Amino acid sequence: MGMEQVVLLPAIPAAIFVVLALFSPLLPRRGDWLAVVGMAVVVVLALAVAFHFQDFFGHGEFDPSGENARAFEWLNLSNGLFQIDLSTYVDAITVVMLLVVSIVALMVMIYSVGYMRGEARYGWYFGALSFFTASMLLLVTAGNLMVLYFAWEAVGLASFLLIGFYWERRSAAEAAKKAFITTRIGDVGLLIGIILLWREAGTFDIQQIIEFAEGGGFDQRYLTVAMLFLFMGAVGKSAQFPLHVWLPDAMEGPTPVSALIHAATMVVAGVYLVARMLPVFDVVLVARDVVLYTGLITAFMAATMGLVASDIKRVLAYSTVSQLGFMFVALGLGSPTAAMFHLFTHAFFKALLFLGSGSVIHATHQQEIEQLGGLWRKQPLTTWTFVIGSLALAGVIPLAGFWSKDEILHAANHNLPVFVTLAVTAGLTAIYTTRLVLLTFFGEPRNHHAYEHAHESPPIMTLPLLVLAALAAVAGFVIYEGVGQALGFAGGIGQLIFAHEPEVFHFDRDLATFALAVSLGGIGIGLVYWWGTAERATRARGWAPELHALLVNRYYFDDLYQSLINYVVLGAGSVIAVFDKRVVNETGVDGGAQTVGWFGLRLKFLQTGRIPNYALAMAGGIVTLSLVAFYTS
Amino acid sequence: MLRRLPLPAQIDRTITLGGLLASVVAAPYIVVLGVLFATGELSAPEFVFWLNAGLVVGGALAAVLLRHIVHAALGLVGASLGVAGIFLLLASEFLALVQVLVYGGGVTILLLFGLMMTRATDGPIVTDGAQKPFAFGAGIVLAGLFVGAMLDAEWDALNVTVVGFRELGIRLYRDFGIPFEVASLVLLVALIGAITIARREPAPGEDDSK
Amino acid sequence: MIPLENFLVLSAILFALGFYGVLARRSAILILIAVELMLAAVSINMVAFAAYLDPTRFTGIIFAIFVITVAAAEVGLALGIVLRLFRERASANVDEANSLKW
Amino acid sequence: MSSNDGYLMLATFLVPLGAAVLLMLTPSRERSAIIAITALASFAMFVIAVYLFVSYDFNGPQFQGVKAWTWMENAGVLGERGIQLKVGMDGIAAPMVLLTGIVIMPGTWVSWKLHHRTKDFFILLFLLVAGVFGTFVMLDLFFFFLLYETAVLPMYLLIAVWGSTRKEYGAMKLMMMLVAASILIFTAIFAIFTEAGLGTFDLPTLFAAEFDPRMQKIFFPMIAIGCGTLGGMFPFHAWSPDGHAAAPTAVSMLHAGVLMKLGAFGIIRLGFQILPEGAEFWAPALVLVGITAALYGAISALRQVDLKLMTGFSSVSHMGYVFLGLGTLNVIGMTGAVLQMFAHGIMTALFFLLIGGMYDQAHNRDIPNFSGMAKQMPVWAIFFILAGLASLGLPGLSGFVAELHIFVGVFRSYPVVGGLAVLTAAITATYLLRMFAAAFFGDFNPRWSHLREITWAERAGATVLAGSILTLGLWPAPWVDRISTTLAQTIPGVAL
Repeated sequence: MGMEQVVLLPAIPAAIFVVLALFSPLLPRRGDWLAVVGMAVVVVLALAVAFHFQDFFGHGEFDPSGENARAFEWLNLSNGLFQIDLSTYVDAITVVMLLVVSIVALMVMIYSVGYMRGEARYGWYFGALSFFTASMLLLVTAGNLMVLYFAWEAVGLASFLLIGFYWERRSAAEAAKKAFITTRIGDVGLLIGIILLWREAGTFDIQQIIEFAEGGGFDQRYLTVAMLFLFMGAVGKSAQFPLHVWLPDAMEGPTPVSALIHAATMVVAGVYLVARMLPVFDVVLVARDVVLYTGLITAFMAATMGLVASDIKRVLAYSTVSQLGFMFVALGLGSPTAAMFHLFTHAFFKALLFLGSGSVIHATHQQEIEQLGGLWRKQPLTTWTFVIGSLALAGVIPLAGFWSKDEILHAANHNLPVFVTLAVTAGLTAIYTTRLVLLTFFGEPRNHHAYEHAHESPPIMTLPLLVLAALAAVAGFVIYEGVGQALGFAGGIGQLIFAHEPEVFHFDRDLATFALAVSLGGIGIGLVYWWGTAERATRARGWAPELHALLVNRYYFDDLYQSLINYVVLGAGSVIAVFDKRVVNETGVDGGAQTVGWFGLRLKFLQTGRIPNYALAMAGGIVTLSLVAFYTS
Repeated sequence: MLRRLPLPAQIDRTITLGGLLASVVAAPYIVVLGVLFATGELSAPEFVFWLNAGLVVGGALAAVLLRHIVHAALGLVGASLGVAGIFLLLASEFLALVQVLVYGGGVTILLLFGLMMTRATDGPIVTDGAQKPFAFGAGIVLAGLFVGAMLDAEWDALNVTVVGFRELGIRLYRDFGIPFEVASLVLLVALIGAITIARREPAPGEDDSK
Repeated sequence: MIPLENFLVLSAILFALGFYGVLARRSAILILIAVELMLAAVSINMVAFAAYLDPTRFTGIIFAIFVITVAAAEVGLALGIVLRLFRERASANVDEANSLKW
Repeated sequence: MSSNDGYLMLATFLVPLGAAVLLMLTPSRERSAIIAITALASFAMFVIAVYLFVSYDFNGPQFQGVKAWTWMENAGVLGERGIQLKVGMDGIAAPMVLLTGIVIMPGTWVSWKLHHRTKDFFILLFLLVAGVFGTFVMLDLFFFFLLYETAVLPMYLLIAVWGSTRKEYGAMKLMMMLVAASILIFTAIFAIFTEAGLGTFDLPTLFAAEFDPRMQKIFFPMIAIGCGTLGGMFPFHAWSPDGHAAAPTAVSMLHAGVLMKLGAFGIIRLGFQILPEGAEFWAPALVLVGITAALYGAISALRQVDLKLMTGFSSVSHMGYVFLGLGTLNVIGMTGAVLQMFAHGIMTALFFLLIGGMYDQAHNRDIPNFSGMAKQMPVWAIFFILAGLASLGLPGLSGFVAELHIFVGVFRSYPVVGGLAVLTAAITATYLLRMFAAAFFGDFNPRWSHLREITWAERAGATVLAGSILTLGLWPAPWVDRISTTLAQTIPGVAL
């Protein structure tokens, strides 16, 4: 498969979406097979793209122009003054994203066949999932910022539709609304950023903008502002501080959706965007620092919130936010290699964790971890795959998470405060992961009804778990040059994705030992506090109730935003609505009418209703006009 | 008020007043005109003009000033006859004829019918409204203005030539054929309209066609 | 020869008298009479102009004919209205008809 | 486009006029005949409008299909080509004609369920449409204004007789404000006619004429306010929410969808094309008014309870974008403004169609009274959400294409205002999503279990409009080409 046909990748699921949206009730099994088969084809094509890509990557310097650039003119106003091309662009970042998106999407779709069985709107679910996949594939293959924005909004819409899948539930409807509006605020920034870049560069083409920026075409301050606006979009989509509030609520959607959209793919769009535009960020280091510190704050804050969350999916959601923070830290440090690597491994183990939690919820209809426990006896497959995923998340050697987190720590090696914060956060990650696993699967069952009800999920759901567990176990090894060569690439991931020059993977023994120690220490703390009946943890809660309350209430961000909306936004709405009613309408318009009415009331004595009076008035007019005519002529 | 003269009973104030007016105002006027004509101060057309002008103005004054409606209507007849004379003087016999026929005949008769049907002679006769002083002022100013304007302007007047019936007919029926037809339509519509307006409204339930 | 001005002044005086009559009278019929006077004044004016200034085409005379025609129609119609008014109000005085105001 | 297409342009307003006459001759008890006539006429208008849009050749001359019939010339103040019935289209009129054709057909369909004086309703409706079409295709100032007023006046009766809620108030306010605004336009038109001194009302001639810059500066605001009132320009928008709320479905559709565009079209035709220097002078004011209206309408809409009032304020906000785009004075922003006129037209028509379809059954439009409506009326909800997404500027739908052009155009001239404009799009998303979440989702309120899905006529109409939304959103090039070439050709200084 050549690079020109890469547009087929989004086109296939898009076509499936149209078919499912219109005709799904008419198809056998509501057309779920269509979505799954289509996705499988996409996976095959993505692999073909990867191999083709490696072909001409092997021949030395990678050349984005020529065969790779593919454009179809969509809009052209005044001979190129304002031109938007539907162009695709494939490079190493794209290839990684293509593989991640298509593989995870396929796994999730297979899993959903079991998970969503018997749901109303079953066909619509697969249609929406296809729509999402299409948008996401378009997003990662876009060679043009406008096309990227197009896809960016489309994934937002898909996310809205899927979070609100159970729209009869008030909470789901509210969550969908919150997600859409919050990301939309970020998108405002993204659009402004894109337009600002266009304003100076005169093009939407990403590579041309990068060239323009590297050639010093932008004013430094101007570019800083533009890139910060652009980053706003990434903050919204990737649920970074301060726009992180929507992601935990987004767990109202069906669990496979959470796995695909809110863990593995859509939320990393922000990371992808910054990685794609990193050469421009490199021109203005202030903007890159903003990326770094945003990521750092988010990573730490989300990890602490994950410590106390009680909903199995919310814990995972905070973990996602936190891990995304890690990726932004890596980008802020100028290492797309580490960020994309972490994105790659994270996608697999986080999807695994979500699907595993889905399996639990499917079996017990319960997602409060306080109500679970002891499930390992009932759901062995789920438990052990979940444990693999958790260890990978905690960063235990040799699972995938270890390698990528190590890379990020390595990138932060020279910046002590950042390094320390990251290390602490990594420890926290291990702690809350352990807590989650222990409370859910081990110890004594706390809710016997749920426990009795539990059973292992059908094979169609466990199969994806196994595949993802395997990937979560081995995905980290691509970092080795040997593995890379075995797969047909010239080297490891460091030679594939890089900012300025290929990176060689440094396995720093001391650093790795330290990281491992942190992870194991975190797991140890977790075991100590939550093993068995988790008495110690209950007691620990009493030490600092204010802190606990702060964490449980998510640093009061939701309350803050809610009151902002209630008092500021809606307040402004009320003020203007009252202004419009009282001042513009009643004073300006009705007031005008009333003034006329008042004069009418005062002057109505002139209207005697007697014709002779009117005739006299007419006569007066005639006489006056005659006088005027006589004396002016 | 004049004391009632010892005259036959059927001769009432109308005749008394008319006779008085004729003897006090009209007679001296005619006498003066006659003397001027006889002495050659006035040519024949001028004599006729002044005679008619007197009739017109006198009639008009009577029409707008007299308090009794019948007197006013008679004033209108007089004025109309005067206007007809003026038309003759302006060499358009046809118009003079029409004026006499339509006004002296039709219009006045119609007005008198109207008078009879509204029984306007009954009761106290207060014919002038409250805005009479304003009306007087407006009339004076307008008259002054118009007369001033007429005298102010300079006309390159030609001689009067007689317009024969023949030429008038050709002009009226050939060049103004369509307006003529339209005018007839207007008359018809006015006729129907007058009937519709003036007819007694059928009481509810009464058959409309009767 | 009589100067044109004579006719014009006569017509102006006649018009002003009619004008006064229309404004000063109460009875609808008297107002009608005054209107007729004004129309006659206009006719004189037009015929005079036609005779003195336009002897070959004499459009003014034609117009005077139309004026007389329309005046006749108007009188008929107006009398209809007066009759109706009288029937409704038991009076032909225009200042007692004030239902234009309510 | 051949010059014979001028006959078709003539047909755009002769067809509805003819249909109106035909309807007058039809007895009102012949319902099926009335429906047949209206169906045929509206379909004919639709087909003609599509054909005219498609056949306009944007590489050709500016005015195409020009046909003129002299009405009055060389008389009094009129010189050669004094007043003509002259039709012709440029690239701005083409999308507007298409818009009218697209909106009138569903508008006719949904009005068939009216049972009160159906015939009279359609007569007035077609009169209105004839005025709208005529204004768009007319190349003579005199007839332009005549038809402009023809489009405005039937509105009073349509609202006052067939409306709902405070209909007399709404109709009266609308009428008074629009007529007052017309006085300004009227004055300006005579100023233009006199100042040109050519004794002609011919628009192409007047486009080419030179006007004194001071005169332009005085009369441009008159046109901007006069036409802007019809276009819902802040602060002369007060008639619009109340008028829309009171009007019957089809009238709301036509009014918000097409008639408001007539105002903006008037500003382009009379303001920008005849008085370019005045426009240049006042453009910053237009930008200010536009952004104020956009924000103001959006923020007011946040607090509206009545669905139609919310849509009405949303219209104020979206029309603000139009004025914003016009004020940029560059080809991108102005193209965006015209695109927005089209996009907002179909989108808002869809909104009103759907609200009407629901209101006819529920007799209630207050958002808090509804909950979980997507359960009872899923098709309705899907169309509604589609319209909402178009309204909040989701890529792939019509609103985005238009808004993008406007944003880009504004950013070229006024970056800060551009930022505010983009922010407005987020506010729009907020009020629409709050409405969706409150009314469509959540538990179903059993009070509404008697409601039925919208009728097939409404579904068909909604499909036509939704199809237009998608077409413009996915393939805007035909619109952009026509509009931008014309703008670059006619308005001096706008080319870049």
